[in-house]
Amino acid sequence: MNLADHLPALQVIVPLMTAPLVILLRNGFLAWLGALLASLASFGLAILLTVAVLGAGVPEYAMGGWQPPFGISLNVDGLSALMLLLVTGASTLGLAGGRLSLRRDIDNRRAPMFYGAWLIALAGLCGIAVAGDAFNVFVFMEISSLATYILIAAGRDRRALSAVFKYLIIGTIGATFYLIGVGFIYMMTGTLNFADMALRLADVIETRPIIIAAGFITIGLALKAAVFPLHIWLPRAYTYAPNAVTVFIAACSTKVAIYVLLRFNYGVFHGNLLAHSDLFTVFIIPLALSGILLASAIAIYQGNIKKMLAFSSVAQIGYIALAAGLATHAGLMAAQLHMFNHALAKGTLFLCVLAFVLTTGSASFSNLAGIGRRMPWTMAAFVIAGLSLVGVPGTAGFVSKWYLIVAVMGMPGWGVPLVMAIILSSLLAVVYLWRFVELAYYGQPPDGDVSRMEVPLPLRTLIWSAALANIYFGLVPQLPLALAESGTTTLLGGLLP
Amino acid sequence: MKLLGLFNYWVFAVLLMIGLYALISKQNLVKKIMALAIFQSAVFLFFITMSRVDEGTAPIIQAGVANQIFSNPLPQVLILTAIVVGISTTALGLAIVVRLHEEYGTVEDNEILAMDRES
Amino acid sequence: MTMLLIGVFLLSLLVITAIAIVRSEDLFSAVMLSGIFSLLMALNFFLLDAADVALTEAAVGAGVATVLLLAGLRLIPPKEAPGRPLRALSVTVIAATALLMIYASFGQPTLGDPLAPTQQHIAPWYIEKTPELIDIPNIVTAVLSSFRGYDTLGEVFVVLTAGIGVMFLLGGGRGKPFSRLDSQAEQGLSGHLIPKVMARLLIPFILLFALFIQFHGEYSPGGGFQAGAIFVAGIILYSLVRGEGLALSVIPPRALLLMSAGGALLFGSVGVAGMLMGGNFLEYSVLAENPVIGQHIGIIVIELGVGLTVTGVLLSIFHAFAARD
Amino acid sequence: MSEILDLIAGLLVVTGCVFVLAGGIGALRMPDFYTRIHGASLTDSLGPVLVLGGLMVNAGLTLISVKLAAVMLLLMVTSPTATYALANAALLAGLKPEGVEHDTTEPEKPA
Repeated sequence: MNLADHLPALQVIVPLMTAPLVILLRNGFLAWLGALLASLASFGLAILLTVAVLGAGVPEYAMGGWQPPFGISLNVDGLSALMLLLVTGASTLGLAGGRLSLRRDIDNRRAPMFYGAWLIALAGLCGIAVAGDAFNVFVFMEISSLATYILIAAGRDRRALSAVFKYLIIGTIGATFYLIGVGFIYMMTGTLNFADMALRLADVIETRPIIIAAGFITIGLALKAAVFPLHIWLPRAYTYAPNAVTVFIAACSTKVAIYVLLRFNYGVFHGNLLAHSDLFTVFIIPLALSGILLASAIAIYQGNIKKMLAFSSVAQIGYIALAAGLATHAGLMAAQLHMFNHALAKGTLFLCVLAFVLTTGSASFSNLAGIGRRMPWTMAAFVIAGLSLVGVPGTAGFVSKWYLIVAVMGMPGWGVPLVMAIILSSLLAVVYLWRFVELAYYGQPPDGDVSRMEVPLPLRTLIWSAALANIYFGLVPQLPLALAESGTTTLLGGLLP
Repeated sequence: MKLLGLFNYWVFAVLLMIGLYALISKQNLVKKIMALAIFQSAVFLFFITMSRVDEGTAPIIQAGVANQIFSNPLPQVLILTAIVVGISTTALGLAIVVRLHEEYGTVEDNEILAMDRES
Repeated sequence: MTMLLIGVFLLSLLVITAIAIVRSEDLFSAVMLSGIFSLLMALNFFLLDAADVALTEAAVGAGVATVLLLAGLRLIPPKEAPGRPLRALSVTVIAATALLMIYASFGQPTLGDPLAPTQQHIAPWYIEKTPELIDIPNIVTAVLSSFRGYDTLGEVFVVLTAGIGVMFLLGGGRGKPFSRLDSQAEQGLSGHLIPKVMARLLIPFILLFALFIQFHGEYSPGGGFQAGAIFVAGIILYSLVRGEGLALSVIPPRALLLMSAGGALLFGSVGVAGMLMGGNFLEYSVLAENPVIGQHIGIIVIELGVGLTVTGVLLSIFHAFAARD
Repeated sequence: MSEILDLIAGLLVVTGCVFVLAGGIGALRMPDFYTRIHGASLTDSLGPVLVLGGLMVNAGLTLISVKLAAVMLLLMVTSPTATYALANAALLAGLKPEGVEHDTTEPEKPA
């Protein structure tokens, strides 16, 4: 076997195996460096995998040499590659941009533990994205969740602790619901491998346990993905986490749950879904719609920039759920594109917030007044990412909104009202972003000081490259489009050829 | 007979809901952690019930005994892993509760929430 | 039939205990009841022919979890604030869900049905092929450490993550909070003759039993995880009777951290070794000339890794709680 | 011969069960903590020892008997210690036995 065949396994092993080494270090800087290198390496691996997926495809990887369904397999397709790019990219962005901010938040003595947990979270999320086995997904979901709790609990505000406890309870309920669902499926099929499951489910698809299983899995993963109204853990967790952690988890952790949801509902339950696609749509679309509208409206009333962006995330998850709920080719394309583009925009926005907090020390609106005049470079990047979030032509956000509207228009009877809802919520996004932008450019700084105070050049470069990526993928969206196309094909065709 | 054969699954459902009820209604955070443990134990029972076979024994091959019937090893393996996951969650949750008590001086959810609102 | 009735009896006790845990306002008694709950659960598992799981549940649920909760309760008030009355809405929703699940159960195979789908697919393959491919008597160990070894790797990392989390939150693992080793509270029960003598008598046997469980796991119920939990029980008993300080001087925190990380690395390096020798990740067959021998080597080494990590992490967690005040 | 052995085994097991039951009733019905643990200690000392003894008679001279003997030995060592620790902890916590007028029961202080 040559190295290229091992890529799916290496994607998980590299961060996972670096973590124990990192916690043994005694120096915060070395631990950070180790984590960054491992994260960069896995970003590199994700790129290699993407190239392979778009080329000849990635062969199934049998862990331990045991062929599935007896052993655990790793499968990488377009959708997995998209997730891997998101996860490793967000982690690298957070680590590289977060050095200064994390040095303030975490004392040197505990830093190795923190970076160890970061790598484990990264490995867990990658593990979910490549897994081809339902129980293996549960194990890696728990790895990433436990590690994420640690990362959030590292926030300096004591409210980080109460937020993370709530997240822990809800996250565990979600994971346990998922496990129950997997149990019911196992009971009726005797297998845990996704492909094998889809094959064997065909005979028992209409039995009661399977319908219950679909319910448990959907609710459990919706809890993890913070689909409205199950989002109550998300805003506080994002707000009080250390800023660099917010960059990482806001960009990818909920999307990985949505990824598993797509895998299950389309890859495994597709037989059920085809017979009941109306039911599924009717169930998910009202939730998604109320999420899009209400969460955007709530975001307008926030006085803390991180909390505002967190509510905006809930709204964006609504878009993804809406697109996925349509159960059509165009809808799935839109869902995947929006996952990618939203992660890009949110990552950039939170990175800018990190820079703001680094210089002013707080994320509340009152403290950030006039920041646009003091930090013009960072603020400009913030505006670009904000435009992408709204969906202005020329940015990445436009591409996915366009696909979303095309997909929604394809819905007989519902098209026009849904399009109006999407446009309304985009306008709401303009409102809440404008509130901040206005304050940043025209507000009076709390101490009246308007002198320049930019963050150091490396961080500014990073912020700007992230912002430019938003424009790049808006003008040249071939890569995410190709991956989404490949992912949609596998999803709609089941995991089978 | 058929009904008794489903009794395990009913106990699973009841335990699961007792755990969930306590998770929702109890304010004490330690109690919430215990409720989470009950909640997860119910799932363990569910899986292990699936693994049992009539006339079977634990899946350990004994030398010299032929034609044994074994219970299904796979759910047992899954639950071994899940038990470990459960205790890990308990430990981490408890550590968070201890820290919360140090910061807020209470472990009642509603009091903590009230303090959060004030600040 | 008798077994079925015993099962029904034990399961009913389980439900009663669960209700008692939820209703009890004194957290100490709730912890004790949780211990009883776990023991009953272990009995049920044993009755359902899951010896390995029963052993684990008894060691972990009744042992480690109880000790952890007690260590936690030392730091927080053991009384629950007076509760609010039952809320009609949540009770209704939950009762409805329970009824729904009971309704669903009528579509399920009954307990012990040999024709259930679970008994037809995959599991028979494991039972049939284990003697030939892996050649160890305990099929559960074979599946756990070889066929689904990747899950077990994940499990080790879950434990490690919990350890990292507790050390991160409670500041353990670096030896600093353990400096007040000679204070009164750290003395434990060392003045009490009877527990002291008994503990001295028992600890060597407990440790010996842990080693037996560790290295005999291929032949009888047991394995790295259970062994680690029992080993930790021995050390915790020691620190209860002889005081935290003395127990820590036996295994310093830094060594615990090394153990935790080392075990995980050992497990991973077996996997990487398989990769380097031309197989897939965690493929033990390539570790020796004879694939079956290779499997044996792989399983023994990874079980050792699991045992090391579990011991290291659980002890670190216990010490982190015990050293806090 | 085997009938007699079976009879002895059965008798031992039944007697053990009676003790366990008595212990359970005692733990429920006794008036205060100390008398209660006195009752409860029956359930984990005499009761199981008799039951295990009966099982050993039933098993005869086999490896199973040796294992049962090990379990019995362990129980005989640990359960009285546990009862002692429990009673001592209650005394240290300041719980007075019922009906004791003047304080004659000083808890064993750490030396």
